[in-house]
Amino acid sequence: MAKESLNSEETTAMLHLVADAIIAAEPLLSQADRDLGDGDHGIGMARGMNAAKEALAAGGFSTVDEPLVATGKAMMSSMGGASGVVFGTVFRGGKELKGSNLLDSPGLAKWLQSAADGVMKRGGAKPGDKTMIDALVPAAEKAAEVQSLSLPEAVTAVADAAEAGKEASKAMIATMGRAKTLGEKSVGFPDAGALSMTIIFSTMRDYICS
Amino acid sequence: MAKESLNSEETTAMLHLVADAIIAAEPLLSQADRDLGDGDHGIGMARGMNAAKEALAAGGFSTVDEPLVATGKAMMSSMGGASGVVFGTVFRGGKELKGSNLLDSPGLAKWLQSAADGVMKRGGAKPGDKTMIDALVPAAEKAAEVQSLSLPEAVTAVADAAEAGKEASKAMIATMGRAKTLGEKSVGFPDAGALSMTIIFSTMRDYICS
Amino acid sequence: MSLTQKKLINDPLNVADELLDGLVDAYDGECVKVGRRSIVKSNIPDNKVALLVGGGSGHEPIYHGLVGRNLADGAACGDIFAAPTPDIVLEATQAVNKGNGVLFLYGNYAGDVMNFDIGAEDAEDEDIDVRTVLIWDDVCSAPPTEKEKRRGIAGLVPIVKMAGAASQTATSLDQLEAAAKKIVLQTRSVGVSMSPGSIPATGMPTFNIDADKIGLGMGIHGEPGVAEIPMTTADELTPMMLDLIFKDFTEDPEVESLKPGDEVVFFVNSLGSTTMMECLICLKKAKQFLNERGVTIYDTMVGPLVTCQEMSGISFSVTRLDDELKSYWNPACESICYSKMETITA
Amino acid sequence: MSLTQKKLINDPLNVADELLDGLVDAYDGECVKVGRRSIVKSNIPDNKVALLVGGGSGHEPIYHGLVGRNLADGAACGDIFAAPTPDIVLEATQAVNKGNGVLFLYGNYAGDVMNFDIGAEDAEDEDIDVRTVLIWDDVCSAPPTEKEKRRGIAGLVPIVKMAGAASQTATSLDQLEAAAKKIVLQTRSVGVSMSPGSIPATGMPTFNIDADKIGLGMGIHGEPGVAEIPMTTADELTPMMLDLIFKDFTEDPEVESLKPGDEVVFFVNSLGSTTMMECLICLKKAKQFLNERGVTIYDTMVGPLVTCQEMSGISFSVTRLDDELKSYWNPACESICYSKMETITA
Ligand SMILES: Nc1ncnc2c1ncn2[C@@H]1O[C@H](COP(=O)(O)OP(=O)(O)O)[C@@H](O)[C@H]1O
Ligand SMILES: Nc1ncnc2c1ncn2[C@@H]1O[C@H](COP(=O)(O)OP(=O)(O)O)[C@@H](O)[C@H]1O
Ligand SMILES: [Mg+2]
Ligand SMILES: [Mg+2]
Ligand SMILES: [Mg+2]
Ligand SMILES: [Mg+2]
Repeated sequence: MAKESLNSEETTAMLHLVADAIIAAEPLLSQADRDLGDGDHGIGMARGMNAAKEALAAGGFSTVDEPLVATGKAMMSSMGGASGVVFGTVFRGGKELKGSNLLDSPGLAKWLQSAADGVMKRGGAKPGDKTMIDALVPAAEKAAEVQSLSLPEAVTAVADAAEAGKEASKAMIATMGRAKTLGEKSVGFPDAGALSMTIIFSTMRDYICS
Repeated sequence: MAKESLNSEETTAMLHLVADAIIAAEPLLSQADRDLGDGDHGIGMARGMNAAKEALAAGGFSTVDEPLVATGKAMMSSMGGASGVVFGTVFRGGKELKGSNLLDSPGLAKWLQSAADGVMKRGGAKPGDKTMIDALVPAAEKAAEVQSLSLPEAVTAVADAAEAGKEASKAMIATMGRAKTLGEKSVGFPDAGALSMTIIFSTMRDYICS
Repeated sequence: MSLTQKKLINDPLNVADELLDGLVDAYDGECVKVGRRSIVKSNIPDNKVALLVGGGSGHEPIYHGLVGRNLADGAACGDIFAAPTPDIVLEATQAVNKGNGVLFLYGNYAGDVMNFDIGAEDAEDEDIDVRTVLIWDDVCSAPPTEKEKRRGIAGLVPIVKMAGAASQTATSLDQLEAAAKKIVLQTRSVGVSMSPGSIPATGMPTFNIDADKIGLGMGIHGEPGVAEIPMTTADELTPMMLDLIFKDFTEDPEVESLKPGDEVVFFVNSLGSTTMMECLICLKKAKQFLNERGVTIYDTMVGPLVTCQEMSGISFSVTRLDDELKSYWNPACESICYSKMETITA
Repeated sequence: MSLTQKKLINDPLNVADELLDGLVDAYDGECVKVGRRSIVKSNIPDNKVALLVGGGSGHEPIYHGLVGRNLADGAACGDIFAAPTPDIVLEATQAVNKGNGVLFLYGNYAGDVMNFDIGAEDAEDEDIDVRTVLIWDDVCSAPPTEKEKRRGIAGLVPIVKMAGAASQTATSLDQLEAAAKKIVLQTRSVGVSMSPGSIPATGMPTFNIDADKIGLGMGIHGEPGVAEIPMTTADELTPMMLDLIFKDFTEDPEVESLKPGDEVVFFVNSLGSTTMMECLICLKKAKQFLNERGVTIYDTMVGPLVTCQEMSGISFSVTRLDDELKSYWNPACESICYSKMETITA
C-alpha cells in the first residue's frame, strides 16, 4: 500500500532497504568504476552503507531528518574517497527537514535541493561533468517540479529523472574524480556514482509505492 | 666417411657443430633447467657457445688441444653460472693433449678423464648427485675402456654411455646447484647439464662417424 | 604465472587497517597510530611547523611510509584507493599540530581534496592553523593552464622529501607553504602502464589494457592518459616520456624551460611489478637524453615507491633544483618509503 | 592482467649489461663501471680492507645495488641468474683492492662458488689477499648440519649492511672475515613463493606452481623448498615461517636458541610483485609472534630488496644482535638497495 508520507520510523526502514540495495549492487558499482575510474566505488559504498545500517539500527530517531543525517554522517566518517563526502553530503542534506515528523513531496524536494547544492559546493563539479550530479540534479529539479503531487507520484518521477540523468551521463566526457582524463574514452559508460544515485532513488520508490 | 682421427682443423670444425647443436637446443635445455633449476641453462650454454664460435673462427690452431682449450676459455669467460665453469673445465681438459697433432681414441680418453677430474675437483659434486657428472664420468670411463677401438667406435660408445648416464640421472635426487633442495621431486627429470653433455657427445659422434 | 595475483592478506576488507598496524610496527616506536587510521611521529618538537601527508592506501610504501626523520610528521590514511575521511584527517591534524600550524601536502584527487578540506574546516574550528598545498605533478592529466585538474603521482616522493626538510627549519606556516609551493611547481612527472593491479577486496583488476599496448600518461590508479601506444622498448619509450616533461616545462608560463645547466633530481618509479632491472635500463636511456640536453642529474631516486598493487609500469619525475631546493634535498632522511644519507657536497 | 609480464627492456639478451650501466648512472658518480661487468666505488680509501659482493643479475636491487656508502666497495655481476665469470670477479677484485686484501661475501650457490673461487685464485696469483665468507641464511635449503649446502637469500642485505660497516673500521682482512662470519652465523631466513618470475631472454617462468599453492621454503630462483602447502592467509603463514627460523636457531649447535631478551634485526622481503601492503600485514603478525616469545625487534627492514623479477612471495630474515653487531647495524648507509640514517640510541 503506497505511502503518502513517511514518519521517522518508515524513513529509517526505507534507508535500511536503500543500504541493502547498494550493498547488493557492489559488484555492479565496482564494475562501473572499473570502466571509468579505479574500480572501488562499490566497495566504498558498501562500506558506507554498512556503517549507515549500524547507525540506523542504533535508532532513537524522532524526526525524519535524523535517520537521513545519521546515514550521511555514517557514510562520511566510514567511507573516505570522493563518494564518502559526496554521498555523505547527499544524506546530510536531510538536515533541511529538521524537526519534521513526516517526509512528504515538498520535504523530498527540499532535501534533494539541499543535497544537490551541497555536493556542487563541496566538490566543484557541475551538471555535465559525468558525476553523480548528473543523476542528482535532474532528480532534485524534478522533485521541485512535482512537489504538489503525492509522495508515490513524486518519488517515481524523481527516480525516473535520476535514471534518465544516469543514462544521459553515458554520452558525457568524464572530467572529475579518478576518471579525470579518460576524456572521450569515457563516452558510452554511465558514471558509477550516478548509478548509485539511481539505485538509491529506485529503492526509495519501491518502498514508498509498495 | 668416418674419421679415424681428427687434426686441429677437423677438431675445430667438430666444435663448431657442437656449438651449433647446443645453440639450437637452447629451448630444450632451458626447459630441462626449468623443471629442476632456474630455467637459464640453455641461455647460458648458448651464450658460451656463441663466444666459443667466435674464438674458433679466429683460428690459428696448430694442435688439437688448442681449439678445445679455446672453446673452454671462451665458455668460462662468457657464461658465468655453474655451467660456465663446469663446461669451460670440460673443454679446457683438452690441455692434456698439448702438442698433439691428432685427436684419436686414446686422446679422447685422456681428455675426458682430465675433464671429469677437473669438474669434480672444482665443484665438489660426485657421480649420483644428478649433475652433468652423471653423463661425463660414464663417458670418461667408457672412453678409457674403449681406447683401443677406432675413434668412430670409441666416440659412439662414449656418446651411448653419456646418454645412458643422462637417462640414469632421471632416477637421481638432485642435491647440487640451483636444484639443491628439490629432493625427491627431482626424480623423473634428467639433469639439464647432463642433457648438454649428451648433445655434445652425440654431435661429436655424428661428425666423426659421418 | 596465474591470472589473479595471489595475495598474502587476511580479511580482504581489512587490509588498510592491518597494513597500517604493520607500518607502525616497522617504525619500531618512532611513529604511533593515532585515531582511526593515522600514523604520526612520536616526538614532534614543540612549535614545529607540522607537515601532514595522506591519501588512499594500496600504494605502499607511500603515503604513510613517508612519515619519518626529516620527512612528514604524520599521514592520514584512507582505505584502499580511497581518501581518508574527514575524521581521520582531523585526528591526524590534532596529533601533529604543535602550535605553529599544519601544512597539508597531498595529491590532487577529488576525493582527497573534499575530505581534507572538511578535515581542515573542522581543525580550524579548533583554532588549528591549516594550509593546503596540492601535488599535481602528472603533466598528462591536464594542460598546464588547468593545473587544478592535474593528478598527483610519483613526484610526491621528492616533493615530500624536500618539504620535510624545509619543515625542519621553517619558522612559520607561511614559510613552509611557500617552500612547498615552489617545490611542487618545479616537479613534473609522466607515467606509463602495461598492466593493472588488483583491488584486494574484489580481486579484480583496476582497469583493462590490451596485451600489446602501453598506456602513455596513465595515472597510478590506471586513469587513462594521453594515448594507448603499441608495446615498445625501453629506449623508444623513455624519450617519448621525457619529451612530455620537457614540453610541459616549456609550455607552462609559470616556469622556465628546462635548459642546459639545469640540475634536477630524477626519479624512476616502478608502479609495482615492473622490476628494478627495467627501471635501471630506462634510467640509462633517460640519463643520456638529459645529458644531450645539458641537464645534469643532481641526484637519482629509483624504485617502487609509488605503486598501485601489482600494476606494471613506470614513471619519471623531474624536480628542478635551485640553491634553496638543494638545501632541502641535501639533508639525510629516513622512512619506510625513502631514506638517504646527507648529500656529499664538494 | 596478461599472462606474460610486459617488460620495458631493449635486447632481452643484453639486459644485464644495460641495467648495470643504469645502476652506475643511478650512483651519480659515486660508483664506476669496471671491466666487463663490475661496479666499484670511485673513492675507496687507501689501505681499506675491501668488501666485494656479487652474483647473478635479475634480482635487483641486489647484489650490485649494495655497493655504497658504509656498504660494499664493489660487486661482480653476472648475467641474469648466472654467477659472474672468473674474469669479472678478478677485475672487480683488482679494482677494490687497496693493499689490505679483499673479502668476498656472497650467496652460497654452486655457480657462484666456482666462479668466485677461480677469480680468487687468479687474484692470489697477483698477490692480492682474498678471503671468502659464504652467505647461507636459507634454513629450508639443508639441515643445520649441512650448512655448506644452504643457499643465500634475503639475509644477505642485513649481512652486507653490517659487514659494510665492519669494513669501515677493520684493520685487517682477518678482522673483517671474523666479523662477517659472526654476522652470517646469526642470520637465518625462510622464504615462500606464490608465483614465478620470468627470464627476460625467454619470457618463460622460472618454475611452475599450482594456483592454489604456496611453495614453503622456496628459494629466490624458485628452487623448491620444504613443502607445497595450500594458499593461506598472512596470519596463518607467518607463524609457520617463523617457527622454521626459531627451530633452526634451536637445532643448530653452533648458535644459541632465540630466547627472551634477544634483540634482532627483522627483515620482511618481497620477492618482486608481492606488495608492500602484504609485507606490512605479515610484519604485524610477525612482530606479535616475536613479542610473544620475548624477542625484541631492534630495527625493521621491509621491501622488495631481493627479488626474482616479478616473482611473488616473501621472506623473513632474522639477525640476532649483540653489542658488536649493533655497532655494525647502527651507522648510516646509502646505496640503491638500502639506505638508513644512523640509529638513534638512547
Ligand atoms: N567532485 C565531485 N562531485 C560529485 N561527484 C563526484 C565528484 N568526484 C567524484 N564524484 C563521484 O564519485 C564517484 C566515484 O566514487 P568512488 O569510486 O567511491 O571514489 P574515488 O573516485 O575516490 O575512487 C564518481 O563516479 C562520481 O559520481
Ligand atoms: N657442482 C657441480 N658440478 C658439476 N656440475 C654442476 C655443478 N653444479 C651445477 N652443475 C651443472 O650445471 C647445470 C646448471 O647449469 P646452469 O643452469 O647453466 O647454471 P646455474 O645453476 O648457475 O643456473 C646443472 O644442470 C648441472 O649439470
Ligand atoms: Mg573509485
Ligand atoms: Mg640454471
Ligand atoms: Mg578510489
Ligand atoms: Mg642460473
